[in-house]
This record gives sequence, C-alpha cells and structure tokens, in this order.
Amino acid sequence: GTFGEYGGQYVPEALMPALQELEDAYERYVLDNEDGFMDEFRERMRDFGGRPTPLQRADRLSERYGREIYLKREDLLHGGAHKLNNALGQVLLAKYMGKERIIAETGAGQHGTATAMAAAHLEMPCEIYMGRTDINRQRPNVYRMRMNGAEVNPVTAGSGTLKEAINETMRDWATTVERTHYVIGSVVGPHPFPKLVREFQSVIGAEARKQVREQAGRLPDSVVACAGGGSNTMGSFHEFVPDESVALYAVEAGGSSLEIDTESGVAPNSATLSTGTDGVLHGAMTKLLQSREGQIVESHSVSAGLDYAGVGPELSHLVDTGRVTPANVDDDDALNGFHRLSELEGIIPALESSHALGYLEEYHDDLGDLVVVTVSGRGDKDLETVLEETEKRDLEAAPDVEVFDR
Amino acid sequence: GTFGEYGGQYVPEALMPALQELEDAYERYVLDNEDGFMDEFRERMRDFGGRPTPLQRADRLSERYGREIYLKREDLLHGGAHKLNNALGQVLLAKYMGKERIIAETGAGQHGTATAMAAAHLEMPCEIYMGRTDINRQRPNVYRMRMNGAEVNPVTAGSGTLKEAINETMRDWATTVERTHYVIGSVVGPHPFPKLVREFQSVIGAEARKQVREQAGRLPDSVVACAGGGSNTMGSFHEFVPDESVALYAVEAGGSSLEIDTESGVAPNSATLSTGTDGVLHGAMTKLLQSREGQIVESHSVSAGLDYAGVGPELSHLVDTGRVTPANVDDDDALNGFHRLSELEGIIPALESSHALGYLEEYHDDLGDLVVVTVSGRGDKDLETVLEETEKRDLEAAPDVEVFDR
Amino acid sequence: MTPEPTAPAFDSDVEAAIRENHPALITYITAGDPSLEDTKAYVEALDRGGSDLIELGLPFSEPIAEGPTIQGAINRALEAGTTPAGFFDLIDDLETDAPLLVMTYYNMILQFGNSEAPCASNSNSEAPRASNSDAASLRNEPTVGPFVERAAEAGLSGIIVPDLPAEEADPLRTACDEHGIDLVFIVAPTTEGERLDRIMSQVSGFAYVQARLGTTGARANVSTATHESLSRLSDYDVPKAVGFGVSEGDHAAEIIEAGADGVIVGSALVDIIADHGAGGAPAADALESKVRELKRGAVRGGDATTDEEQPEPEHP
Amino acid sequence: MTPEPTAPAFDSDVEAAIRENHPALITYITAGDPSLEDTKAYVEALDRGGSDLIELGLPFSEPIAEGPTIQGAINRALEAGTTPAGFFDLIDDLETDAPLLVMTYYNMILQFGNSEAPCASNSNSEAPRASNSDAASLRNEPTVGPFVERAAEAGLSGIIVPDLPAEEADPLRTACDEHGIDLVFIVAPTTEGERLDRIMSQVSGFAYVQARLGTTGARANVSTATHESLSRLSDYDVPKAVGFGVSEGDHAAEIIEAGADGVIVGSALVDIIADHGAGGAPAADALESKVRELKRGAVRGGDATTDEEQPEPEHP
Repeated sequence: GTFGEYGGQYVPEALMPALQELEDAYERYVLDNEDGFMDEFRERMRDFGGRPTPLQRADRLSERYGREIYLKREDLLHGGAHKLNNALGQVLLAKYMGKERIIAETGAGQHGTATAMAAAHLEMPCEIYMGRTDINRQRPNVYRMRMNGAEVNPVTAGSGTLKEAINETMRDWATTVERTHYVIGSVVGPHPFPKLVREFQSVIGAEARKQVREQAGRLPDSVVACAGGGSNTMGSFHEFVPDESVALYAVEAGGSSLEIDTESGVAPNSATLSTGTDGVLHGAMTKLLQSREGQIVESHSVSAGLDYAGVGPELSHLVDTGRVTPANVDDDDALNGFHRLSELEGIIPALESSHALGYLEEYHDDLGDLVVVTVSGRGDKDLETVLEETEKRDLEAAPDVEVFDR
Repeated sequence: GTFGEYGGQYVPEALMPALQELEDAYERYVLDNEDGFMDEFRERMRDFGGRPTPLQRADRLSERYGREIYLKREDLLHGGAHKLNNALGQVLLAKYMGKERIIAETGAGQHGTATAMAAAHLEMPCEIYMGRTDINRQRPNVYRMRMNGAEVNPVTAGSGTLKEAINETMRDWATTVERTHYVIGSVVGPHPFPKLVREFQSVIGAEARKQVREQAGRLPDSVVACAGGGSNTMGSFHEFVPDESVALYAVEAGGSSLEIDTESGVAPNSATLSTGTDGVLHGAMTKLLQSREGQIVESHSVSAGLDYAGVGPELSHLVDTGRVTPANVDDDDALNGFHRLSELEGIIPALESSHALGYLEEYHDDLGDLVVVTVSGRGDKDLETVLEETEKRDLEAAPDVEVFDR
Repeated sequence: MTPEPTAPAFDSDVEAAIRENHPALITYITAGDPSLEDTKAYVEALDRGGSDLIELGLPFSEPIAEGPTIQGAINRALEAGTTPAGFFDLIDDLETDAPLLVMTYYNMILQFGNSEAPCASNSNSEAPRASNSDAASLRNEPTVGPFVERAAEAGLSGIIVPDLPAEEADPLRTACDEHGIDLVFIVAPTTEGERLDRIMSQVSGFAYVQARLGTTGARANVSTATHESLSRLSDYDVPKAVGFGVSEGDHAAEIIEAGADGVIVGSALVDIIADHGAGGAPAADALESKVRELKRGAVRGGDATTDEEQPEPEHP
Repeated sequence: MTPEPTAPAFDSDVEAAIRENHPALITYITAGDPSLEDTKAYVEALDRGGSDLIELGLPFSEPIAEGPTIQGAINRALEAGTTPAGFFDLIDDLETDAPLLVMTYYNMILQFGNSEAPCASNSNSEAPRASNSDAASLRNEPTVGPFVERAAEAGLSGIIVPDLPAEEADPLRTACDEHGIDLVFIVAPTTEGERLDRIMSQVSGFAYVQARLGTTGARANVSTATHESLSRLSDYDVPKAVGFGVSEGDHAAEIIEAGADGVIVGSALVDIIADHGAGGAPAADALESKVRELKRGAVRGGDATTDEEQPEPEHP
C-alpha cells in the first residue's frame, strides 16, 4: 500500500474493511480481469467514452518550437476531460462489488460531472459533494450533474472548496460504507485508491506510447502533463516510467506566487510537488501544502481543477526518486498557454492543461526533439474564468472579445 | 447541379465564377482525391477531429423501447458537434484552392465555432457573421470563436439571426469572392455546396453503417436524425440511401405549433420538410417557410441550431420521392428527450439531437427492431436554454436544479 | 402606364430609351418606401428630373445583393405592408415618360402565381398543418408565368433579377419573350470568357454592368473595375449601363466617358428618401434635382466622348 | 497536571480511571473553543461534574471523522489561533482529578517535531521558494516522537487518533510505549474477525467503541449497532467505552446496561459551549450539570446490571 515512504491508509477505522474489500476487488477485477471486468471497462470506454483518443501532431506548435510536438487529446473524451477514465472504471467496479450507491467529491466539477455521467450510464444512484463556493462559480457543471440525475450536496464548511468537499464525502462514506462506494477523483486518498485510479488512467499513456511510436517512429524524449491531484499526470506517465530515456515533467499550478502565507493559512499556488512538505492528508502520506504546525493551507490556482493542497503519493515518490521532474507555471503563463493553443491549433484547452502548454513555451529547449503533451481536457468550462482573469492582466496572447457592446 | 426539381445556383452573377471554380475543385480534390486531398482530410479528421466517433448501444433506451437502439456519437467530435466534418473539409479545400481568407455565417454558433477552429488549425484568417440577437444569446460560442482567433462580425439587420447572417456573408463573398472562400454550414446554398457539404458529412453514415454491421450483425431497420438545414441528416442518411430496407426519418423542429402566422411573418417552428412550400432561398430551389407572396418567414425552435426557414435541396427531393420520411417534434418533446438521454444514458445531447430522441420516444414502435439515432452534438451549449425553457413548463423528465439557493 | 408613342426604331422600349436618350440615366427606388403613395410621387419626380428609365424595386425579405442603403429601403417597404398586388396596382396607376422596369428577387416572381392562384382563397392564417402525406398534395409548383403576364399587363417594360444568373434564366427568358418584356442581365467584374459571351447573347434591353464587386450602395469614386469591364464589353453591340456605387454627376460623366451608354443610380436616391422620412413634397423635389445633376453629369461625359476637343474632365 | 496518587492497581492511569470509577464517564471538548482560557474553565467544570476521563481535542483543519458540531468547535478553535504549543501550555497548566487524553489527527502529531525543530527558527513567512532541487534537502522527515514526548511531559495519559487505524499505528504505538502513554484505538461497527482481534490486542487504556457508522454528533437514541458491538466485544477483557451519539443520561444508562464499562460524550457538551458563546461562567455551570446528569445515567445503568432485582430502565 505504499510508494517508498508515501501512501498508506490513514482513515477512520470504520472505513478500513471497505478499503480491504476494495483492494480485493482491485486485485480480482482490475488486475486479474475476473468476470471479464476489464474487457467490459475497455468496451464501454470505447463505445461510451470515445477511446482511443487521438495523438495529434501540433503543426504550428512544432514550427514555433522547432521540434516535434504531439498532443494527447484527452479533451475529446466524453465529458471533455480524462476524468471519465477513472469515474467509469470505479462506478463499474462498484457495480461488480454489489454496491448500490455512488458518492464522490468534486472541486471544479470535472470529476463530479464524469462520475454523474458514468453513474447515469450504469444506472447507479449518485450523490456529489461540492463546496458552496465551487457550486456558485461552476454553475454549468452543477447543471450537468443534475441533468445526469445526480444529487449535488453543497458543503458549506470552511472555504467551501475541494478540500472540504473531500472531508464531507469521507464523512458520508464513514456512515454508509457498507452499501456505498466512494469514487475518489484522483490518484490520492488511502490505498488502494492511488493504484486503482492510476490503473484506470494509465490508458492515456498506454495509447500515447503506442501512437507516438506508430506516428513518429520512436519513443518521445519527454512527456509533459499538468498535475493537480495527479491523475492526469500518473495516467500520462505510468507506461513511460520504465522507459528511462523518456523524461517526465509534472507541471503544477504556480498560482500567483510560490510563497505561502501561513498566517492566513493560504498558499497562492498549488505547487505541492515543488514546495510541499511530507504529511498525511485524506488518507495518505504524501507531499502537502501545510503550515509548520500541520494545518493544511488553502491552495490557489486560476485553474480550479489544479487547486488542491495534496498530490498523489506515487507522484511524490517518483519526484523524490528523481524519475519525475516537478515544475510549475504561474497563472499568467497558463492563461497565455490557453490563448496560444486556442489561436494556433484551434483547440481550446482546459486551464489545467494550459499549465503544461505554458511550460512548453518556457522550457521547450530542454525537452528534446520529440515531445508529447497531454491536453487533459477542453476549456469550454473555463471560458468565463479566462475572460475575467485575462481582463485583469495585460496578456500578449489574448484576443479582445468586444463583440457584445451594442 | 439539381436534385429532381431542387437545387440550382440562384446567386448574383458576381458569384457564378466562384461557384464554377468550387465545382471544379470539388470534382478534382474531393471526388478524385487530387494531390491526396481526401487522404489529408481523413487524416486530419482522425487526429484533430477524433474520428471515428463511436456507435454506442444505448442499454437503457434499448430496454425502455424494447428494441436495439444505437447512438451515433457525433457529440464526441472535436468542438462538440458534427459541424467540424464540413468546416474542416471546406477550409482545407479553400487552402488547396489557394484562397487566402475564410468567411462563414453562424446561427447558434456551432458552425461558426467549428469553422473558427478549423481555420485556426489550418492557419487561415477567418471572419464569422452572426446575428446580433444570436451573439447576445450564444455568448460562450462567441468567446470560443474569438479564442480561436476568428473575427466575429455582428449583423444587425432584421431579427439578427441566422437568415440575416447568411445574407450578410453572401454580401461579403460577393465583394471578396476572388480570394475568399465562403464555408456554408449546411447542405444548403447554391450548387455545388449541397453536394460538397454532404460529401464531407457522409462520413457519419459511412462509419455508422460499418459499425452497426459489425456490432449488431446487420443493417438497421431505421436511421433517425434531426434536420435543420440538413447537414447532419444528409450526413447520416447518404450511405444508407441505396439500402432500401433501411427507413430514414428526418426529424425537424415542430416548435410550439405547426401553424404559420403570415400576418406577422413568423412560423413558430422550422418544420420545413413537413410544412414548407417550394421556392428559392440562399441560392437554391428547395422547400421553404414562406408567405404566399414569397417572403421568407422567421422560423422558430427552442433549438437555435434547427432554427432555419430553408432545408437542403437534396433532402427536399428525397422527401418528395418518398425515400426519406419527414417528421417533427415540438419544443416540449425535444426538451423531454434532452432530459431523458441525460438521465438514462449519461449523455447530454444537443437540443438539435434531442428532437431525434423525442421522436424515438413517441414513435419507436414504427421503427423496427434495430434503430440508429444520430446524436449530432453535445448539449453543454444548451444548458442555460434548457433550464429556462424547462422552468416555463411542467416537464415529466426534468430534474430540479435547486442547489444554488443559499 | 403606357409607353410613349415616339419610339418606333427598336422592338424594345428599354433599348430605345437608352439609345434615343444617349447617354441615358437609369434611376432606382424601392416601391413602398416609405409607402406606395409616396413612391408614386417619387417616381413622377424621377421622371420629371430626366430619368430615361426607371427601375422599381419589389421588396423581398432576403435582399442578398443589396448594401445597407437599399436593405433599409426594403425593410421600410415591407414594414409598410408592400405586397406584389399593391406594387402592380401602383404600376397600373403610374404615367411616366420613362419606361419602367421591376427589380426583384427570383422567389418573388416564382410565388406570384401561387398567391394569385385559386387556392389563395384559403385564408392566410390557415397555414399548412399538414402531416407529411398531405404536404405534398398541397404543394404548388411555383412558376414564373403569372408574374410576367401581370407585369406586361401593367405596362412594365423589363425585369431585373439580381439572384438569377443566365444559367437559371431559361423559364423567365421564355416567359418574357412571350409577353414582349425585356430581361436585363447583370455582368459582373468576374464575368469573363465563355460565360460573358453566353450572357451577352441573352441580354435584352441593356447589359447591367456591375461597377465593382460587392453590393449596391453609393461610393465616393468610380472603380477601376468599371473601366476594365467596359473595355471588356466594348466589342458587344448591346447597350451597356453601369450601376453599383454611382452617386454623383461626376461619376456619371466619368462612366459615360469610359464608354457606357448609361448610368444606373439607386442608393444615392434612396438616401434622399430615407433622409426625408415619410410624406413627400420636399423629398420629391430633392429627388428631381438630384436626377437633374446626374443627367447633366452623364451628358457632360457624353460630350467629352463625342467632342474630342473638349478638355478632359477631372479624374479622381 | 499530575495524575492522582490514588491509582496503584493498574500501570495505566486511563484503565484505572475506568475500572475504579465503573461505570465511567468520559467527556470531550475541543481545546481553544472559543479560547484556551475558556477551555481551562470548562475542563475544570467537566472534572467537577464527575468526568472520570477527559479528552481534549487538538484542532486540525481537516477533521474528517467529525460531524457538524465538533467541526464547528474545531473551526472556532483554529480561528482563535489555537496551536499545538498553546495546547500543551494549557495542559501544563491544568490540574484535574480525571486523567486527560488528547484527541487529534495524525498529521498534527507528525508535524509537531517539525515546528519544534531548530529549523522552525526560519520565520514562518519565509515559505519554501525552493526550486525542485532545494525542496528535497529542505524537507523534514515527519516523526511522532516529539509530540509524544511533549504529551508525556505535560502529563497527558493517552492519545486518540481518529484517522490512524491499527495498520498504520506502529510508530506511534512504539513512541507511546516508550513514554508510558496509552494509545486508544477505535473499534467500529464494521470491525470484525481477524482485524478485531489484532486491534483488541493493541489497545491500551480502553477500546473506544464507535456506537454507529458515521461521524461524531449527538443523536436522539442508542443504535442497535451499539448492542451488537458490545456483544461482539464481550469476550475481550479490555475496558470498553462507547462514544458517537451519546447525549443524555438515559443513553448512558442503556449503554452501560448493554455491557459497556464507560460512555463517551462530546458533541452534547460542545453544543453547550457553542450555545453560550465566548466567556465562561454560565457555560461552565451548564457543562458541570450536564456531566452530572450523564454520570447519574451511567451509574443507573450500572446498578441495573449489578442488581438484578432493579426494574429495567426504560428503553427507547
């Protein structure tokens, strides 16, 4: 249950039997394909989810950076982000385990919408916990969950964002654990979640690895992926980890500054891998944004989906062992990355993914001749945020949108 | 240039040479694959667009209707609708033709966004004409076009919707025709557009035909697709037209009523195939919603993307000859179709596509044992409209969204 | 309206009006802008001012060939309730020296038979509720005959259809021939080679030479496309009149000097009507004096062509 | 605080407090709610009212095992600036008959060494700016030793960690043993079989029997899960105290009667503190009298168990 010193199962006793049950199910259904679980999962991801997603050569970025840039297009997955890989896998697993109800937390709403659509598809009752603040700033995603028949439970505690939603979902789970499965949305949480989620998400890298060899004739020199909790990162990297020639870059949200204000308990970033310290949060030992006393601080990023004070334990381990290079890109560079891909390639990326693109702009010289960048999701959900945040700044890559004045 | 009595080239003389040039290009590049045009088109549709899209068995709809229901998932195409098939094809064709600039009209914004992303992808300057009313009610799509670097030109004439945008785009084209290509968004307009657009869109039916034979072992008994201008319809039907055993249903927007108020020049529907009369609009002889005197009336549908007073001439012909059955579904039934697919299958369909799903609900008994329904696009763009319109009604299938009250 | 009895040398009133009044001034306004009653007064003013031919626009809801000025006029006319029936009543009522032409879009011509046909006795508010099967049986085949017949009956001398290229014109060409009405074709800057030959062979009355690419509308100068087009057309014997963008006497002079037989002015006149709003006499006077200026310009251009000794008029 | 000198029969103060005061009442409040000063007064009131053991919560920002009541208390404590250092200062300062335990989350224990370590002299506002390479060298390995050492020094008798299951408890178990402090484990309704055996073999002080699934919080009745858990545990010799949802004397009576050695009450007391707001005496009095009621209930339940002739107390 650990990755070096990271991982583990730091949860209330009441949940331990459920984690054991889940570990058992993970081994039987996921690893051993019992009852054809993985066959059904792959078939549904193909027909319902739209896999495989393309690996696209980005012609204009390749020209701009003087090297071959390929984009792994998870934005084309049903729901608009890589999140469905995990959500569908876990909801299906819950079904195989005989669970009758699904709960999940969501921050920006991407995992919540993915879970809601997977639950609708598989006819599982579903409740999503979401912070009050997030509900109010991510209305379209709330609508989508409701349209898919999921309940959305507002969480008013604390700042009303992802961290509090996770806490509340754990509380629900501690109450209803016998018949309920908690679909954790990233490679975080207690064992076996980090492995389970990584397993479902590793299809990203597995496809990309095959595709890049077919299309470019060889393995890439580097793979770049954005990292919040790390499911897109681990999903993109996992199959490449044994390929020692492939450099792996996990790009976190640098926010507005890498400094933490421990007085107010706020980190204006979520660069956990770069700046975090070891501790226990949400069931696992991992790197965290915390005060010296051990209180978890509020992280911040222009991208709500990266806005989390923890990170997957496996990713912490891969960083400590030097296999993965942590990096971070601040809000401004991420916004420029958003505008650049939209304008040059006709792909509007999620703000999460825009961090990977911001890194590409700054450090392409270090990435070798053949680079794979994962576009973890599409940016339609981020349009309002991008407009607001762009307006506050003087960004080189931004178009004006003065079409509305009568 | 005609389909029976429909079609033709009713345009200002200034445009005729451009249409001849386009016809020539259509024959050389599209039909004869000169310079590998179609190969490049297909490759880009795969890598950039995400083709093939899945054909998915809809388990819960199949159960509900007691027959096999398959969904052709055009909602998974890049941009979120089938529109990219045509937009990318035409922008690429314009490039092969040596044009330097792209213009297009858009109503709901779907064709505009598809054209803008294709133009960005292929590095073509792009201007989109859009009615002032549509601009104000489809802001996210306007943002998307601007993000992709396209100019958006507001059209203030008339009611400020699609019809006026087409008129204005034609005027631009008449001015700049020598170096500009007009990317018409549906199987409408003067020859060769109806054939050209149908050719690019026919990939929908070609894939679906192959997939349904692989997955269900035979051809379907019927294919159901929504029809506005008809590009999704013709795209879905074209490859099935020679299969006489396959019934083809084109489902139009019945709006709030099939009656036309000619006094006010308003049709509260856009059921052109069912209720229209023959005439000439936007370059072609086809079925139209018009007054006895020949004035085009304002159509209406809850789905902005179906809201057009004309329809493709080939579709008019296929209806007249009995090969395609026209049908219509009113606003209420379309909204219920939207909610039903969202809740039962975890797919939020475009309001356009929801008309096909509404038809399925009402008439599934007539459709045989194996039915293919095209989900032409995703419904994220329609969330606000659906909420507003649902609130006005007392709809069986609608969830409440009371999560926002503090 | 009855054509003047003084035009025996040509079978076409329209061609006669151009040839005999060379260099000719052709004027356009939209019927029903702002009302059919006003239009009557305005047409008479155009006639008094010296128009040699007058085009009257029958408004259509989708005027794809017009710029903003004439679009505005068409919208005003439609809002005023202008119908084909009212239009023809106006024509019946008009008496002018200049022959009259109708300019309208093809669908208006096609549907006229429809609205005049017996089934029009179905009240307008009873729209097709028809399910698919009935729809086909109710469908009227649109035809051009009734419109042309009624135009001839009203004394119109010609028809111009901006969205009807020569390739689609056979039915209307035939109907016009049957009723002795001219069908005027537009020649665009992009019209060349074989297509130009074919169009020029079908033209009757005159060739409407489009001065530049784009839509109708007053412009500040004469485009080089005009000169190119006229030189491309110089071998054809048909009268050539230039429109799109002509707004001043000096334009008219330059165009005639470049070899045209006439100039066509529309938007500049529609602007005058729009500026005066509803209700008449001042607008009529302004129209009349604008027409005089334009005709003077045309004549000046004509003098320059015929009298080689004259100094060149200023070019822009 | 120094433990009472009157408990020689057990090596564990905690076990002694339960066995000797059987049936025992264990009370919980959050330190720093609404201030550490108030907490001092409240703890003294709990002690006066007859608590046999007192748990003090050291607030952590992510209290995943708590219901809304204790979450609220924790938030108030954090807003009041409660730190581990302040918490231990309070403990140092307290003198109570009842032994004291700390209840906190594992990360608070892990990081204590960190904040006490010499590198804490780096000012807090100087956060890690570190690029990746520096980050690793700056990283402190979190350890449990310093916390346990400080707890022992302050005279705390035990530690309860709601997010530390037996599987992860080895380091803390070892440290507690070294410093002679009890580590109390929670037994949940879902804890069964081999895991139950393992946990019961590691328990020291008492087994914290979770009355029902879910989070802390006052409930209106005693769950059937409580009865099931107690009967499942009846073969184990360790003292068993039941918490989660106990709010009234009658609950206490029922639970003791069902075989528990003690009851644990938290949210019902926190509610009293919350109702009184900041600043103390009335709240302290209310706490004291609530504790008396609860203790009476427990004793009543105990009497029912030992004295078979007693009539059954009412069950809900």
